[in-house]
Amino acid sequence: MNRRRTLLAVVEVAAWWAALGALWLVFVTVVDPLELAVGAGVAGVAALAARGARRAVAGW
Amino acid sequence: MNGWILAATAVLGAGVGATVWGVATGPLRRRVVAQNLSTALACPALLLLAQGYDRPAYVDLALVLALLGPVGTLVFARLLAGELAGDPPRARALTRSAAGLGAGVVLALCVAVGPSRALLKLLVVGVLLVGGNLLASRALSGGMAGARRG
Amino acid sequence: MNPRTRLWLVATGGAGLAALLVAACLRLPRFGGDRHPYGDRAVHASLERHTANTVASVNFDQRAFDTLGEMTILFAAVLGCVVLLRQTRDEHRAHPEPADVARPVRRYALLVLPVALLTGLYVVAHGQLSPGGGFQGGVVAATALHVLYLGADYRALERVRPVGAYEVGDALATSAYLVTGVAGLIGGTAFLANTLLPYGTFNTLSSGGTVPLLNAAVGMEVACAVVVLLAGFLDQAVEIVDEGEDDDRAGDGHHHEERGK
Amino acid sequence: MGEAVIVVALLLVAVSATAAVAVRDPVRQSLVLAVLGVVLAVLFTVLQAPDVALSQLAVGSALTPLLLLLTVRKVKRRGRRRRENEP
Repeated sequence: MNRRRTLLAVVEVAAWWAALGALWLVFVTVVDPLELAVGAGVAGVAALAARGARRAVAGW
Repeated sequence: MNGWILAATAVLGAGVGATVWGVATGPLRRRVVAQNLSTALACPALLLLAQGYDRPAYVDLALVLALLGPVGTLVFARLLAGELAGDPPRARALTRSAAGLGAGVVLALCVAVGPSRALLKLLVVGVLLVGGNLLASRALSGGMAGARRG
Repeated sequence: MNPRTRLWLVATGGAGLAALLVAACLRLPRFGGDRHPYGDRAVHASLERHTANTVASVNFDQRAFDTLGEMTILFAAVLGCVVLLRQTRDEHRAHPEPADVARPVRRYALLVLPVALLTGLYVVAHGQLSPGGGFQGGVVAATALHVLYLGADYRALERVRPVGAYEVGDALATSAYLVTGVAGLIGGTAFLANTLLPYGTFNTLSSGGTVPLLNAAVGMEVACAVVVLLAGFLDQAVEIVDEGEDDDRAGDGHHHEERGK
Repeated sequence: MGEAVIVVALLLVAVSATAAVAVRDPVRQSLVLAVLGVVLAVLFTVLQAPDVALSQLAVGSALTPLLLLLTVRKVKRRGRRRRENEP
């Protein structure tokens, strides 16, 4: 059971990460490797925050 | 004579000017709606100015306003839920027209900008703006009923 | 010193100030003129160090010491608020009640939180390229977190926002700014001098030498400071209740913790 | 055409700043301050100062109203107790 829940968690964070990464690419004007790296990191942080927020509202 | 700046002047003078008058006078429920409309109209004005001055960097300002404007209205809806419960604000037509104006401005700018990443950015700002303001007016008119003391 | 003489004192003082102001304004260059001695030098120094946004160059490179002062002012202000807004002995905490907010508003809050956080960090990261920077981005990121309180209730926000971590983050970011400054000193030039790192290619994320680092430090500091500040205000307004205070929540059997802050 | 938009922005700031001073009730004043913040941001943008405009937008649109209204709520609750204790 626990494995399934972590799988769901990973899928959720990955989905948020992809969407927010795409949003970062839209925001950015010039795209170079460093920009992509920073964007990936920031999208990761925001994805984790999104999941944390959903779970906080849903009440664990 | 730059048409975009002229349009921005019109939106600012007529639209935002009316919201300033609306927020300074009248009952609380009309002031809260006027505050919501002020961000709903200032954001397209900023977009028009960004196009008029030919500075794509100014779109970031409109982006932050499109994000935080409705959040500011949510603050008022949440913390004034008590006072507003008596006569909830009903401004469906005004909010719809402001949202329509915002959408129209964004579409016009998209046509002017042409297919590129900047177009996507404008669309993102447009979606955030229209969605945010419609939702904020929904929150004002009763979305926060259960949040009187929390 | 009856009110009349006080009024006269204010009037004469004000008239003198007004006269000086008018005299100064008359000798200002015409509005929109093209003679800007300071502006030209600032832009020249900014472009020389490959910083596209001159305001960021002035903030974090040419006058980085002033920004150190501004940052510590914010740090001290939030410190003062935390001390003043603490829970005193005769107050107790009533647990915040769950507030049921309309479903679309809650979904909107859960959507806006990550997007606003991403926008805030985007504004911080591109501080030296486009309008924005540490201060602005930090405030947007901090406000993004509090959308949870607006979209749901204070319990949800408290679960996501451990205040202790943000207080540590605030202190860490301030010291990171100082360490970057001292690194300039150790590097043989001057405190907060922008001679440590290569200036990189113009208009890219790594341009501007230490400007992006100082930008990020200020961004983190402002974000953490605003979260701690709002935590103090929210605690006082939503949770902390005086002994005799008429609190309709206190009556309905809420479990109160008798612990000092 | 650049001057017309500057004049309109200046007028808007003047009117909303005066309104902010004229309104006495803190709740209504926080509403007017929120609109004043937006109009100030527009003025800074028109005068080609986008960084200052972004600062004004970030702080004035959601943070300042939140701080003001939380304070009003705390003061109002404390006021309610004082009225009960000394009728």
